[in-house]
Amino acid sequence: MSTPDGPTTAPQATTEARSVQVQYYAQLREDAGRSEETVQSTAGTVDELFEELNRRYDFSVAKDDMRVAVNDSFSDWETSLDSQDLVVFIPPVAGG
Amino acid sequence: MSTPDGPTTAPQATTEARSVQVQYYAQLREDAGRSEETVQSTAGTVDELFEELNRRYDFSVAKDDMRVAVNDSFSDWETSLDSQDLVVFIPPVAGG
Amino acid sequence: MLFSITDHPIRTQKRKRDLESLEAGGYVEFEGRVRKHSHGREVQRLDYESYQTLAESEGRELLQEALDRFDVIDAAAVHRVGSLDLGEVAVWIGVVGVHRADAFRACAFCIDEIKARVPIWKREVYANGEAEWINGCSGHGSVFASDEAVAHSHES
Amino acid sequence: MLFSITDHPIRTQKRKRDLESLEAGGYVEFEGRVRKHSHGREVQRLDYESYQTLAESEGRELLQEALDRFDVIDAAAVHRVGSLDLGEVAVWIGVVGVHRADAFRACAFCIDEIKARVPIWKREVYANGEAEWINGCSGHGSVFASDEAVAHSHES
Repeated sequence: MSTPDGPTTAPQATTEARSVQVQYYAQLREDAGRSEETVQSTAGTVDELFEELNRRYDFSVAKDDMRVAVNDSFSDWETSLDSQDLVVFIPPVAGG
Repeated sequence: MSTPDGPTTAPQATTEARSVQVQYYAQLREDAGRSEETVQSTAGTVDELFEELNRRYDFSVAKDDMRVAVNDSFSDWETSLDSQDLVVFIPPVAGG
Repeated sequence: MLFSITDHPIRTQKRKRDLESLEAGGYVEFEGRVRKHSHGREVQRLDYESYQTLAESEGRELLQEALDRFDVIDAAAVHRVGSLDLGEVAVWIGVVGVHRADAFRACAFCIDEIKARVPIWKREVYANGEAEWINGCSGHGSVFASDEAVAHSHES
Repeated sequence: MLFSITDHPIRTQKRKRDLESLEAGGYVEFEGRVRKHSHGREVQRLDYESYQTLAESEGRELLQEALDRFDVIDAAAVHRVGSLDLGEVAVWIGVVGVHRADAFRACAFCIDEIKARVPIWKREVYANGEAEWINGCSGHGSVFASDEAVAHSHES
């Protein structure tokens, strides 16, 4: 399970990198230093994409406390990634 | 307990008649045909005053469903009447 | 903590502004309005009347009870009397609190209590020309049970 | 049944008028406002941001759930984003119903659900210059228990 070094050694990587959109909000935006980006990734699932980005940005919110949305709908961490997907990691909400 | 005829035969009448103010609201106002009046009564209690007026007007609301106020405060049916008291019989309320 | 009876349309925005507080995280408002149907009959208007002196003192007392019983900052209510058209506001209640749960509870408490004990009466005038005094509350009823669990009471 | 996110001050009076119905006997409103103190710290302002597309679809969904679950006529909500001063309205919710009990319940349900699941975030900026993102809800909480008794549900 532990592959601490480098984005190119991600587990279960497929041979082909996809281009996906990622948006960052609130604390994650501050952690990543940006509100959105296009990521070239070999991650097969949303979960793998998160781990890849977490290695890069060291997010200050734990994955267990977050939800994820794919293409503007709440989704599952095991959802497989398609090219051009929009992925948003959702830290605990605080409206109201 | 039954003295069906005439205000002059009210039970427990004292010898001296007092002058009290009575206000009527809602259904009781329609029953009495007036919104207030000064009543000369020998009734010793609010309850006796009600019975006296009920014989006169035949109110369409039962006493058990009503409350009574004396001098702008909710009161007891057994409250004794003083001269110049303001008495209001309060049918079931329906605000809101 | 203001309770009043008025024979003019209730200025709900002004009443609400009077309740503003920088400590308030939540505001809950209730309006009772004249609706077009009542127990299957078509209503044309409502006539309200009050025993004003007692209504106002009883109203102030129930607002004070709301402030004593719930963790809220302030509460106010106004009841209209006279002839009201469909859609008009018969009663307005506003409550501000630090947190929302008690503001909801206090507001529901106020309308329950107003209906149960404030000497105000209502006459429904129907579209067919008939009219009748509504035989309202002679006891207490409440929107919410008094012993229910309230979660998240420390958030607004 | 309108849910929207806005970066302008919420026009609560206009929103309320949009909800009027001659069948409505009760109107319940909730406003969440920026308060001066939060967990003992003095607040200078709040910054809200949302993931707008998902916030609006999730907001519409929870309003629909409120209409399905409670006997109410209509419900609407607006959430503000951007920088808010003390006393400003962050969220407004309005519900109209034939009777009051369900209108209260539906309104409380809406604010509970908004806080629990709509992707909106809040950053508190304190008087001392510090600021932090509020780690809000990751579960559900409710103002009222779902199984509590409701008396007088047939009066407005």
